[in-house]
Amino acid sequence: MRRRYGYSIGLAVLSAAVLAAYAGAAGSDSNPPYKLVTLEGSTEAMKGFVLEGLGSRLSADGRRERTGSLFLSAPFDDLIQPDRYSSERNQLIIAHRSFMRGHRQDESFYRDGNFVIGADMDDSLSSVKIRILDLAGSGSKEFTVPVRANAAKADNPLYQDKTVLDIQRIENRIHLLVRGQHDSPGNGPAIWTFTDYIVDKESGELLQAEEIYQTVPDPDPYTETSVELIAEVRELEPSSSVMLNVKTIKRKGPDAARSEQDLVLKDWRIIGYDYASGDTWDLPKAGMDRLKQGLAPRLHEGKLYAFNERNAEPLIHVLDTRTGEPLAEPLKLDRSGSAGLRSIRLEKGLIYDNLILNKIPTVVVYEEKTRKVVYRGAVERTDSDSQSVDYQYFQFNYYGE
Amino acid sequence: MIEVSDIRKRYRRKNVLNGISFKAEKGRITSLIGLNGAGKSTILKAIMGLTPVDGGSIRIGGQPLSPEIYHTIAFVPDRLTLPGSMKLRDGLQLMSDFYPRWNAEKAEDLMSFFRLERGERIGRLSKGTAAKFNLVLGMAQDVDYVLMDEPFSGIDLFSRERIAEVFTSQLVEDRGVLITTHEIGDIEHLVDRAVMLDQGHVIRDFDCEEMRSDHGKSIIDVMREVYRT
Amino acid sequence: MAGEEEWPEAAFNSRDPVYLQVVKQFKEMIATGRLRGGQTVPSRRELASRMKINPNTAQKAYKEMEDQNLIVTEGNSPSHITTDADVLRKIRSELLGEAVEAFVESVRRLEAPVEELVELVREKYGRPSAAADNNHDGAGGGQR
Amino acid sequence: MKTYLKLVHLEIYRFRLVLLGLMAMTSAIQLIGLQLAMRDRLQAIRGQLTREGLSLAQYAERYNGIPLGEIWSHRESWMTFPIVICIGGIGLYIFLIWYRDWFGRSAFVYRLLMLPHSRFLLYVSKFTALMTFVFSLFALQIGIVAVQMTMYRLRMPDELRVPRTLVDTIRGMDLVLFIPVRLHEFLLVYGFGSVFVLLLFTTILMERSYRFKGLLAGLAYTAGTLMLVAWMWAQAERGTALLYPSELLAAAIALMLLNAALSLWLGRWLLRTKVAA
Repeated sequence: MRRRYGYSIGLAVLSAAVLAAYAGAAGSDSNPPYKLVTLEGSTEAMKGFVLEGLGSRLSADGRRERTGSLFLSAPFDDLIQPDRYSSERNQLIIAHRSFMRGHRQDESFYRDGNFVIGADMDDSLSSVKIRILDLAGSGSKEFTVPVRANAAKADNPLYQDKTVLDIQRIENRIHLLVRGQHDSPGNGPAIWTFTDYIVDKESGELLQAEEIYQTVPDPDPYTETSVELIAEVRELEPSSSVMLNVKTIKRKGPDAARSEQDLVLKDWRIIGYDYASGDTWDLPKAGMDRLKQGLAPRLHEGKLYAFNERNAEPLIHVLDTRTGEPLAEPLKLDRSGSAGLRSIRLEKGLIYDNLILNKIPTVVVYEEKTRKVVYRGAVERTDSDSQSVDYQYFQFNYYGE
Repeated sequence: MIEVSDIRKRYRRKNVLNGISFKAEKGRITSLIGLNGAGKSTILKAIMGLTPVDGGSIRIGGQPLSPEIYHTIAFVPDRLTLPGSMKLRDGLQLMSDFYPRWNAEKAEDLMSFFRLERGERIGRLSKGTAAKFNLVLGMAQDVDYVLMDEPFSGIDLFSRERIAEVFTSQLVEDRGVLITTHEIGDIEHLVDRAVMLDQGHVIRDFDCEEMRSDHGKSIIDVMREVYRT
Repeated sequence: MAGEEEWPEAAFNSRDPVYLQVVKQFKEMIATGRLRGGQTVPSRRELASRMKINPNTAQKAYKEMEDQNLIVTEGNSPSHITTDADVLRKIRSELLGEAVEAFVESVRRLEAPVEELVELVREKYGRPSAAADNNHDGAGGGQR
Repeated sequence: MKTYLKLVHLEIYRFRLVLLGLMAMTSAIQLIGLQLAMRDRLQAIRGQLTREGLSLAQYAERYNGIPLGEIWSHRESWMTFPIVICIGGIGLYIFLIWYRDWFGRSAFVYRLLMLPHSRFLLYVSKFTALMTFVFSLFALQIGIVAVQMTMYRLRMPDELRVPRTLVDTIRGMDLVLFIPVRLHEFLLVYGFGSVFVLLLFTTILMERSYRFKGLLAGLAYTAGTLMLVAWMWAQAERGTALLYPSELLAAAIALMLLNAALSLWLGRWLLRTKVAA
């Protein structure tokens, strides 16, 4: 019997053995050979944050997971992959699963102690659907608010794009910051319009549409105005105001590349807008001068933070959004081993600095007021055979509990 | 016994069998006689479950067709049913692997009776040798019934005689044998019962010895009467 | 017991019931003395394979012979030819009668006078015919 | 149970030469491929050393070593080409494992359909045999990578050598598409794959029972299932469906289990009542 069935038994047993060995190897490989080691302070501040790099996802509490090599099973994760913009929503997905069902990718969300509000521009770009979840437990409401084309341009519906950039709630009023973009006649550069649609939270009725700012197309074809929104860095958090970073840039020549050297900054304004009062203001010259040294302005908890992430030793300035005057001493961060690969995050009273410190990917967390380091952690290799971490940049993002 | 009652079968818009009924008792040799295309093979294949029937029923030993029932029945089809690449030795091995009632001694006797070479490849057997090997596969099972489809067609004279001898040996004793043929010559005096088919109908079903004693007619005589017109 | 070679490979005609032809063969062997009274006869299965007939036919032949008291089966010991002299004698005369009757039938149509027939028979019968010789040798050689 | 195993052996035994052929071809091409890739890379580096007057150590310092996974560069097709051939071969044999019984010189299907055992064993044993071929090739591939790692260890100069585990090596190559290194990727790929084999098996039996109409119905159903799963995958990818991605996955798995059960049940019924020799 043995000899005759030898062929099949041999094939099956051999294959099974190799597969078992491979399964063992792959099993022990499921933990990446890296971990985030706490060097100083407590991991409390690092809850929900992850460092991702070299195919691994590390958390301060020691959890480590492989990422990558997923193809067919890649999309089947309820949480949004950690990124700088929308992975905050993972908290909403975890906390309010049914409210978020089917709305993970809505354009904007807002959350405060009492309500979670989501808004999404309708495909026809003519209305915004607002959804309000009352955390006091009385269920959720839904309104549809008409978003009319810009009055002046209503007659020629050239290509239009509208997006809800920010949602704020002030008592019973919901503010929707909507950016409209449509081509100017005679195909000059596009015209950007920022409008605050004010909706009554109870009735869902559109009370007012306040136009905050609109770009004026420049006759010179090589001059463009770019407007970037400076909103509260933490997408969900309330913020009483929002700012616009308006730059008018002239390109040197027709075929000039878009890289920086070929662009000349003709005019640079930072416009603030206060949701409650509706008034707008320009950041005074003093504030602008402080920003001149290539700092990127960020809005956080009503204060303007300015720093340059690509600087080896960035200085974080905290300025008043109206006067541009410094509100506190600038915070000097450690010198990074490799300039340019760094990400700074502003959280409730904390500043997260993800940098390459002495060749090692490191996260340092400062308490803003006291400037004290509340946490310092670095990535370490747990297996000398695996790839070294020196100068390896790890992405630092929020992922959710 | 094998009981075929009113089986029907249409195949490509032709009524191959329309209402065939007959019995093949255990311990007797029954022959299905009919000209080519009379549906003889189809009946055997239906009994063996190889082709489903459109109507009627088949019972073996009172039981409906089921995998277990095929322990008690062997089929010697009119073609070889093992891959040509196999050697005879492998063929015997396969039979003993899958047929619980495979009788290895009987197989040995039959192999020597038919003087077959175990090392030969099935694909290279002559028609006569292949038919003999087919018989070995069928007859070396301790079963109650043996179905044979045209065991003599296209076989040389000497092989025919050898094959006919099998019917007289104890291999056939108290087993039900159902054999189809369209030339009855070789086994005229071996057959107990004859069932004659034409155009998918049973037109004659008689005990051969009674036919001889009552009417003095041989099976061939009856065939001449029936198929002449 | 009749040796292996006594059982000729019968050439059966296909119109008379095979089992009756087997019985007739037995009678001929008894009549010719090749089978003696009391001699045991082969089992049903052996007879079938030697005479190349279907076991059922052999079974039927033995049943017929029992009915005609040609063979006797006591308990489950093998059957044997009867020792009843009358039965044996009757077989001989029966066979001779049948043969002569068939002969008479076939020559009747020729309307030959009886004396001529008797003369012819004496002549033929006195000298063993070539066929008979063949049959004798054949029988010996025929059996394997 | 013994009959089932013997049937599996029979099916494996009948395919053994083709399987050995595929294995030999894969091993030869992949091992030679690595040999060539290493030779080219080392030649290129040596050329660079002489041009820039660097020592190997200096080169290693500046460009650090080259792990096995990255040696392939443009030659990686030497790895994937044999795999595609094997997939094609096994894919074809999904049909041949059935049709060879019907259309071979001998009507082996008579013998199989007449076996005094439930015919469902034919279905299951052919499926098991086919899966054995798939996983034996899978195992062979892992064996080859192991051999390649030793070749790499022997051939690459110490300065350039970057030690990597087997799983890491596979992860770094296109091979990871075929040899998953993550458990649920493996389960999904090979799980869904085997359900499609079942669907195709039943399609074949549909053809055997209802001729062209059956084939059409079977293929339509299989294609429909494929599109449905692809749609679910796309919905999960977009992430805006009413069902969460994990729920879509659960639905897809449920669908596949249902399809497996349906295929097995229908296949069994067809074999029992409809399939003819």
